[in-house]
Amino acid sequence: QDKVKVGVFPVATSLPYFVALDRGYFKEQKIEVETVRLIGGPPTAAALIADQIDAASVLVTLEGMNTNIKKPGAAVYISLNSQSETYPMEQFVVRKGFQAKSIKDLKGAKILSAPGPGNVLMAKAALEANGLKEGDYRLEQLDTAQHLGALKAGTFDAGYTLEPTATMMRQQGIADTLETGVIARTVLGDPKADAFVGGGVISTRFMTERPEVAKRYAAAWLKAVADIRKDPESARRHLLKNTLVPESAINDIPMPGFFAVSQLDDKSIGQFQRFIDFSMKLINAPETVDVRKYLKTY
Amino acid sequence: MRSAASFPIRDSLLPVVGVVVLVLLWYAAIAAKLVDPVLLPSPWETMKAMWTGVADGTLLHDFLRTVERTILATLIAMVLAIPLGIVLGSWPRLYLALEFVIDFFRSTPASAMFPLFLVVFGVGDETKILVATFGAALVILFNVAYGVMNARKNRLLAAKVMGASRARILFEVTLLESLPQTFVGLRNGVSLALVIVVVAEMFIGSADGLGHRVFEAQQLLQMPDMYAAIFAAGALGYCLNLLFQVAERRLVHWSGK
Amino acid sequence: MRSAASFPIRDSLLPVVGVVVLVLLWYAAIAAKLVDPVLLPSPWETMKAMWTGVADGTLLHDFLRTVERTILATLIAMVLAIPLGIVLGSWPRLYLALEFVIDFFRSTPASAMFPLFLVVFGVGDETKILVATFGAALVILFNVAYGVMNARKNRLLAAKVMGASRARILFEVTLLESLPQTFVGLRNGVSLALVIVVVAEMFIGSADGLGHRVFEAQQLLQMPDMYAAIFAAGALGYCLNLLFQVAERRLVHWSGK
Amino acid sequence: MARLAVALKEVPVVDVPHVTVRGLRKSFGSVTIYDGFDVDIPRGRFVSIFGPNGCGKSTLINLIAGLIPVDGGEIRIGGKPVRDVRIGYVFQNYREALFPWLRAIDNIEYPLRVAKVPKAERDARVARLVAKFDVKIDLKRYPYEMSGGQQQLVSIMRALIVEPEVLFLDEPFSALDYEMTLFMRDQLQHIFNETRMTMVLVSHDLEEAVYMADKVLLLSRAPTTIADYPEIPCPRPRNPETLVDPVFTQLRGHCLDVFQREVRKS
Amino acid sequence: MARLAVALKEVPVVDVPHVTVRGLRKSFGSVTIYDGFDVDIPRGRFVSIFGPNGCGKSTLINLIAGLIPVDGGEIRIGGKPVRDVRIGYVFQNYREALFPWLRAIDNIEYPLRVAKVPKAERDARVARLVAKFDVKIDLKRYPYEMSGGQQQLVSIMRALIVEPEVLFLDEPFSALDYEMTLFMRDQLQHIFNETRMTMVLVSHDLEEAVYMADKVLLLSRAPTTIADYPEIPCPRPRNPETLVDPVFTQLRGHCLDVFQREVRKS
Ligand SMILES: Nc1ncnc2c1ncn2[C@@H]1O[C@H](COP(=O)(O)OP(=O)(O)OP(=O)(O)O)[C@@H](O)[C@H]1O
Ligand SMILES: Nc1ncnc2c1ncn2[C@@H]1O[C@H](COP(=O)(O)OP(=O)(O)OP(=O)(O)O)[C@@H](O)[C@H]1O
Ligand SMILES: [Mg+2]
Ligand SMILES: [Mg+2]
Repeated sequence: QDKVKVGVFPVATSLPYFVALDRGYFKEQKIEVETVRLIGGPPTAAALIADQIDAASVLVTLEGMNTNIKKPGAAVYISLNSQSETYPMEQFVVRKGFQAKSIKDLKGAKILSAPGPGNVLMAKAALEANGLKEGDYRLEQLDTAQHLGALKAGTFDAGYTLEPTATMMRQQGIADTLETGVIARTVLGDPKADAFVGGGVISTRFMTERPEVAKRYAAAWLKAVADIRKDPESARRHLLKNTLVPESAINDIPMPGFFAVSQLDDKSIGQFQRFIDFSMKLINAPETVDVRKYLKTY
Repeated sequence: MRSAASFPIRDSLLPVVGVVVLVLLWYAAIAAKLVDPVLLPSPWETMKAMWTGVADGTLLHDFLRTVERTILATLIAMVLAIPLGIVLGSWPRLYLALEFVIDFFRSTPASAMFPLFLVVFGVGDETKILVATFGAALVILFNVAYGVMNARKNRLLAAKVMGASRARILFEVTLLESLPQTFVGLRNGVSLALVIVVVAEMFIGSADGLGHRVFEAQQLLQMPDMYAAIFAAGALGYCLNLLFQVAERRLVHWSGK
Repeated sequence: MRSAASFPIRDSLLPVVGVVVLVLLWYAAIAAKLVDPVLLPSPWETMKAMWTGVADGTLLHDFLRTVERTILATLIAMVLAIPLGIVLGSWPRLYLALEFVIDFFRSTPASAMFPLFLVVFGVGDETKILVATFGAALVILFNVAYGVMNARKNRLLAAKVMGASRARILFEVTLLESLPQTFVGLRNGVSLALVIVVVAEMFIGSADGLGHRVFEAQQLLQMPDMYAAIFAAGALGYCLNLLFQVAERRLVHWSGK
Repeated sequence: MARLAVALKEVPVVDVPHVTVRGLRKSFGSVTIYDGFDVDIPRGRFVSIFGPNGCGKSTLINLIAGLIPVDGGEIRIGGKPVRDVRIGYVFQNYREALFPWLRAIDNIEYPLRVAKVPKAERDARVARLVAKFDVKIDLKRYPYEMSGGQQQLVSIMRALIVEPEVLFLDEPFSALDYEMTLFMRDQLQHIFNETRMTMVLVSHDLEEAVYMADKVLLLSRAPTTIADYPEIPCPRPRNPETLVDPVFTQLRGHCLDVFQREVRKS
Repeated sequence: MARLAVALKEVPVVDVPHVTVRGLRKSFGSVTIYDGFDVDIPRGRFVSIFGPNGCGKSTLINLIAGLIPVDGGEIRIGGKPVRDVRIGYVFQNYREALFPWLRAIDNIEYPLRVAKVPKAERDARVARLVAKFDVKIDLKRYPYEMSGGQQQLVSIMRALIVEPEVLFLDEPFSALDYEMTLFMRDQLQHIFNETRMTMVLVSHDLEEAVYMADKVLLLSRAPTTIADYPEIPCPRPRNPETLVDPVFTQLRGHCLDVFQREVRKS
């Protein structure tokens, strides 16, 4: 039994971890995982840099690659999560009662955004791509937990929000989706293209110090990814126990597309590179990274 | 000085009056439709959520975890801060040297310190407890040192003239002279420890605790559950305060006389 | 009682000593590789980040916005809490009735109150200021009421016997008797206001302010910037504390005598 | 108990009660200090209270002045409850009765501010009082910068500035020096003769108590009763001659006897 | 200035200085209290300090006892710095000198605890002292539950319990009743006669100051100088007889003269 410490953010994008855990794939590989609950990117990135975890169930690629600029190899992706119109995740929503049919109609609206420079800048880029300039709207970032309340109370008219918040908004009749696949459309020019916004990571230290264990960990992980691709309906039921998704919403919760790194072709990797380059420019990073260096095929 | 007769309500019932007024205001806010009922549930719904949480044991479990962390943090803070506060207070030049650093960290939001603590102490439970310890210790330290420095000099002189050693004076006179202020620090400190523990449970991430509960309920827009958890935190804070208050009444019987 | 000669360092330089010790410890932590240098940059890098932020005006802007919010929150809190504290303190039965509610909210993490305030007051600047006001006011209230209740009775009696009205006694005697404690409350209050403003800027979302700066830097893993902003917040807290301390030294010249 | 004074000399003044205490009850915890205590303090007269430590002298004048609540009984001043009467009070614990945030001179002036006397008159009255007491200390200092005696002097001046209806003095000279004590006694008597306000003095100095008083209230140990309440019919103004007046010496001796009998009882 | 006492009667005892004060300087802000002040307090003798309010009596004994720092000059007790000497001190402000968190009896016992005396002996010594002073009050009470005089009594007992080398008393009887004052004077004299510890008494009662003392230190107004320092050669134990002894009355008169001359100066 080898011990592996995994930073886990309890959301739908961490699904492979829950599947591997619940279906005993880690056990099969004689791996005992220790779940460390971490809320969001910064604690996860810090824990990876400080070598306090060996792997993370999900890390946004922007944050992961940014981490790799600071400390090369802190976050190496073994699987990637795609977001697009097919796999809706980030999206623009409008509250009930606000007249808007597309993003262009958001002129003069008060818009909230998921927090963090990555989200805010992406929202702005999307708005700009739709011809809305700074000053045509008011955009403020807000913790996603507040999105439902803020739209419900009418403090905001529209929002650039994430799943599963958007689904809950629709279910509770608070807001409607305006456009999904925002990143794919804005960055890659095709809403159906795969925007690899997140993924499962392990650290280089884990990979080099315990290569054999890392390999078994990856095997369990990728088996779960394959399960999800094969039968997403049964896989998503694992969210029930492990995340906040309620029973009533379990079948409506959108999920990203899960890809093992080995499945990516050159075109996909090129798109991934484009997305990362675009993001790095958005956040004014001093340099960009070669994504291939931080993709590990098992 | 007024006789009890002019107030028909018994003293022990007074806190209840305050609560009743609060609940009535709450109902009034709902009746006046100041706030959407989804976002601000009625006291009754909140009570129900609290009851359910207690009955199925989940609220109780989270509550106890938070209690555990808060008490641990406060105890460590006390053990560290009270002696240090006495030393600093009775050695004003040392206090002067450290005042900047103390006030500096006292004014730094504990939540801004999370990253540093995460990095130094890791992602476990210890970190949450230690951040809370840090915050509470600074408050206690400040108050103890302040109490010691502002202690009236007469009794210290009396002890000095009786030949008491520096240490004796410190522990048998200065400490007691500064007790009222120390208790203010303890009450503020335990409140702060609770606040930080809850915030850490919310934002660093945790598998249990009231902060975790608030966070979850918030994510799911389960407002009655959220307020139930918030009120559980408030009630906990009140009880911890009360504990120190009772201790103070017993220990500082001479205060104001 | 020791003569100044045994301490060659001038009093005014003492706070610098504290800071130097802190910076040395920091360097030591880095030298000992206790923490990954990415996560804990050197003091020098942090200084550079601070300097860049000041030079290009962004840090200064964020700093001033936070100052503005904190001062506004503290002022409103003072205006609300001091009179109320005096009233509560001089009318113990009223305090008893509200003590539960006060301690309750004092123990409720301000960040847990964000949702409620957001819902009631919206997401504007007012909300951040009001949550901070709420937190600071409770602390001030508690300390003022406490100071008033624990004021030594002799001087109140003296004023009473001179025929001073209840109001006069309240404002000309009780208030002054409780000033030392009130200042403790003010110093704690302004610190708390700052903490809440920064946390609100971090988590409610904001376009500027030190909290926003900390949050952004944290998201982008720009540690020198993050610590620069945190230290700016700490320094701000220290200055605000100092302000009240100077005011106290001038106003409460008799304390401890 | 025979009213010794009445026997000695006819008193022309008919006493009108000013302060009336009826059925007074007061306990601290389990210790009963007063239990059905009656006393009258006549208007415009000077009453000294004399008794052993802890018999309840301070407590009595605190009760009369309304500073601590009675457990039972009734206290009236000129038929009115005390809160409607302007009284002066010099505290035994002068140190904690002065306001440390006011300079000595502002402490003295404070009761006039309470009485809403205009600034100009306030200044004039303080100046007059300072002149009368021939004060040499710097009244611009704060109380905590003064010696015990200086603080007590300030405390006395503060009580006198308002010309109260009744003046209570709780060991007002205990920290004054010899010269100052003699001087203050004279001044107090002078003010008494001028204004004829009712004065109540608690003193541990028997000579002083008898010298100053029209009547001496001799108290027993707690639970406190009146041991005696003799008239001191010596003519005013009193002066060092009074001290050798046989009436004075006889009364002083009588008071001492009563006091010692009471103290040694039990 | 003629040493009157020496002229009157030959003193057999040769004074050995116990407390020596040389070139003492002390100011409060701009007010100079002492500027080059010298005095000797002889070993095993009783010295009374007498002077006008604010002349610096409390300040002097505070300086000697090391409670406030000197601005200049040297003070030694038996050749040693004060911190190496066991002294007793009864504060003028007795109210703030007792520990409110200790019961009266524990306050009295406290100096013995400091001196690490074992429990049994502590109890025995307190019991002896209580018996000697014939204390009738309940010593289980806290100071704030006692009258002023009771607190002062406790304060005096606390100072005496350790049998100090030098005992300083700053107006120790100011709040005691008549009987108690007489009794305490007797007790103090008794203890002095038994132990011959050096005692320094500040008093505003001239009769008391002279009655108790071997030497009376008469101080002038600040900046303070010695106005006179006469011997009081009346035999011990002193008793009411002493008060009519012509030597006594003459010395008392002399002291009063000196005092009044000093006070009226300037
Ligand atoms: N707050 C209190 N709590 C308990 N007992 C008290 C309190 N105040 C006074 N006493 C008791 O009441 C009695 C009377 O006290 P009071 O101060 O009136 O005495 P007094 O006659 O003024 O004595 P003194 O001459 O010493 O000033 C004393 O025995 C004292 O112990
Ligand atoms: N802390 C202080 N600050 C300023 N002045 C002071 C201070 N303490 C004492 N003084 C001044 O020093 C002088 C001497 O004070 P001290 O208390 O020694 O007088 P004293 O002789 O004991 O008088 P009393 O008989 O009234 O007790 C006084 O004029 C007083 O105003
Ligand atoms: Mg008294
Ligand atoms: Mg004095």
